[in-house]
Amino acid sequence: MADIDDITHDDRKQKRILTAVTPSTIEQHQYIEGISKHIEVLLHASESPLTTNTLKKHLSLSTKELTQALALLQQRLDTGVLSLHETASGYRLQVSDSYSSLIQRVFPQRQERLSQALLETLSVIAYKQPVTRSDIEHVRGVTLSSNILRQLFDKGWIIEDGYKETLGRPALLHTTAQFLDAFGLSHLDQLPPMPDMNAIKAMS
Amino acid sequence: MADIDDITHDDRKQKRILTAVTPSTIEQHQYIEGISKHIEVLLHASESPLTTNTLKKHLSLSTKELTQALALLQQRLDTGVLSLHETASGYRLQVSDSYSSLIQRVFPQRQERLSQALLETLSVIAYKQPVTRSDIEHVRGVTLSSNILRQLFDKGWIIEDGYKETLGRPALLHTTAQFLDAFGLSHLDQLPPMPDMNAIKAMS
Amino acid sequence: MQSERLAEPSAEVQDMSLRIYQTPVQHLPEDLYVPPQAFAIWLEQFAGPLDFLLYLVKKNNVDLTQMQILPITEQYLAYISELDTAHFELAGDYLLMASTLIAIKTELLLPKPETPTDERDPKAELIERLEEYAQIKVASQRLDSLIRLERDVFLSLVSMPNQDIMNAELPNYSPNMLIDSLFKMQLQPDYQMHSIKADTVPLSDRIASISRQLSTDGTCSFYELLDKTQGKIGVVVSFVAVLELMKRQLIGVVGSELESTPPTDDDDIKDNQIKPLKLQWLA
Repeated sequence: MADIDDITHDDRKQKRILTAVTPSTIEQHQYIEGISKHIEVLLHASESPLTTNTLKKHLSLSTKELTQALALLQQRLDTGVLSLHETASGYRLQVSDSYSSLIQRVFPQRQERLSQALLETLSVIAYKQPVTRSDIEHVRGVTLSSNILRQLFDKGWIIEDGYKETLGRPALLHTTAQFLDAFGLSHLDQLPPMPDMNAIKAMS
Repeated sequence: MADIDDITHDDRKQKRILTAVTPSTIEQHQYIEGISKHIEVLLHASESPLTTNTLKKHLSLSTKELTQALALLQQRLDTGVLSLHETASGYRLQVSDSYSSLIQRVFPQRQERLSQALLETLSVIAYKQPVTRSDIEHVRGVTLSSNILRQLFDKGWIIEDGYKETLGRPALLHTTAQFLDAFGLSHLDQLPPMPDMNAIKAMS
Repeated sequence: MQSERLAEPSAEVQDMSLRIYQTPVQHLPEDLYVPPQAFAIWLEQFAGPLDFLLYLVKKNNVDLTQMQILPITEQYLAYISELDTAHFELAGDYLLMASTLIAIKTELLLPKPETPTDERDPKAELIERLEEYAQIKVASQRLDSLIRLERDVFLSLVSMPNQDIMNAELPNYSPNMLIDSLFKMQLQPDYQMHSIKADTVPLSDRIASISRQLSTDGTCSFYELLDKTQGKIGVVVSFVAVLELMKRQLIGVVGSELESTPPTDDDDIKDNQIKPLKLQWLA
């Protein structure tokens, strides 16, 4: 164990000596490293992918700082199992594709099973779109877990589009074309007709 | 899937030969690093914390290998923003505490607030378990709303287990390991102590 | 963290001040007229009648053991009388407490019997309940001060590898899964039952699916409601599901017999065979 520690520390020391040409570059590097960690935190915490604009706004960054920090983040991630993935709706962290067979072997059920909580959330979005997070919580009567929203975003079944003009301007959620594909529908009109939920609730 | 297994087996065979001939710390280090990456992947992919036994079983590890790999994982994570956390039901990855305020600022919707009614109900179950619905109603002096119980079940913090042998055989409620996980406890006896009755009586 | 809290238990116990919209309130306006609606909103700040009683005890600045039940009772009843019937749901638990207090008050006003009875002293019982509640209330505050997942610390959310690589072909989901999930959400009992044994044909799934079919098609025969792939057990579970839905008055039986033309003399036994009953959506 001690051997391993030594190796890593030596490596790191060496790298610092190499890059440390002038003291100002060290400071600059540390500053960008700090930003890259903040970006990493936001990517780990966000339910939906984050656009460059969102990142710049939340962390008050210039385009140059963001580019540098993202490059540094990418570099740091290379030592682990995650990769920075850019999708049409922004950046997200995802487990590198090379580990997909390991995941499938250990958690074979992970891909097929859709939990009741996930289906309920998806149904509320599908039938009542556009909806906010709190609309979903209101209909389901329980707080919405970030993990469920994240899974729906990951599957590409929902997107954020626009804001509701109320307190806090919450984002509005919609279903996507990928959602229709996954459920074999060509148009939202083809969703099974919605029963009168209030009538059912009142009677049960 | 088969590929990975093969690779792992080959690696191990190779490692044994190498360590037998020349005890190479670099080879050893690479092998443990590979394991630590697999652990990281499984922790990211799992919906609940993973115990040491689960990890050992899925990755065919000895206790020593696991310990070394976990230490190496922790070390690698230290360069980023995540930390390896051991809870009542196993290991999980979470964003390091020092970044909590950043998350709370940027994603206020991720902060789950619990109502007084829910906290009181949960406390009655946690401190007096096993309890029935009417035990909770007696202590709180309020009819128990099904919404509160639903939230607690939905979060997986409570379960029904067994019946009280009285009229109607009401179900008995208990807290779960997930409850302990959520409140950072590893055992029920780590719950904050109940306030002293004398202090309560003197309260004015 | 824990030791820090233990160091000053008295401060914590005393910190039970009333808050209205996050603003601490020391006193209720004594002589001010509070409109019933506002009073209901004010009362909602309490977790129940015991919480409210505790507030009154604190307001009167008395020790729980030294508590004079009479003034507290009178104040309680005075406040509750303000509550109008529009807030009956909220009032229920408070009215129950009021009746307990009235019973205690009556007992206190009556001359004491010479011989002690076996019956429990209702005043002592109430004080005991208040103490027990106060204890749980403080315990819940301590529980809330623990470092909690998804409030103080956060799990990392990470996407899984590329879908196409994870599984060559996406499973096809039926859109009926969506509507069934909504039925399940509405039709579930008060709170979720956690059965240990996994049913091959879950009753809740059948209830949801039958509800969907009937609400869409109006009427169906029992046979038409069956899912052929579920086999014998499917028939049994479907039958139980139909009974359950009938019990909840969501569906009913229509006998084609009853609605057909009245029997004439020509009707003989041959024609009088029982026609299949149809199930109908009522909601």
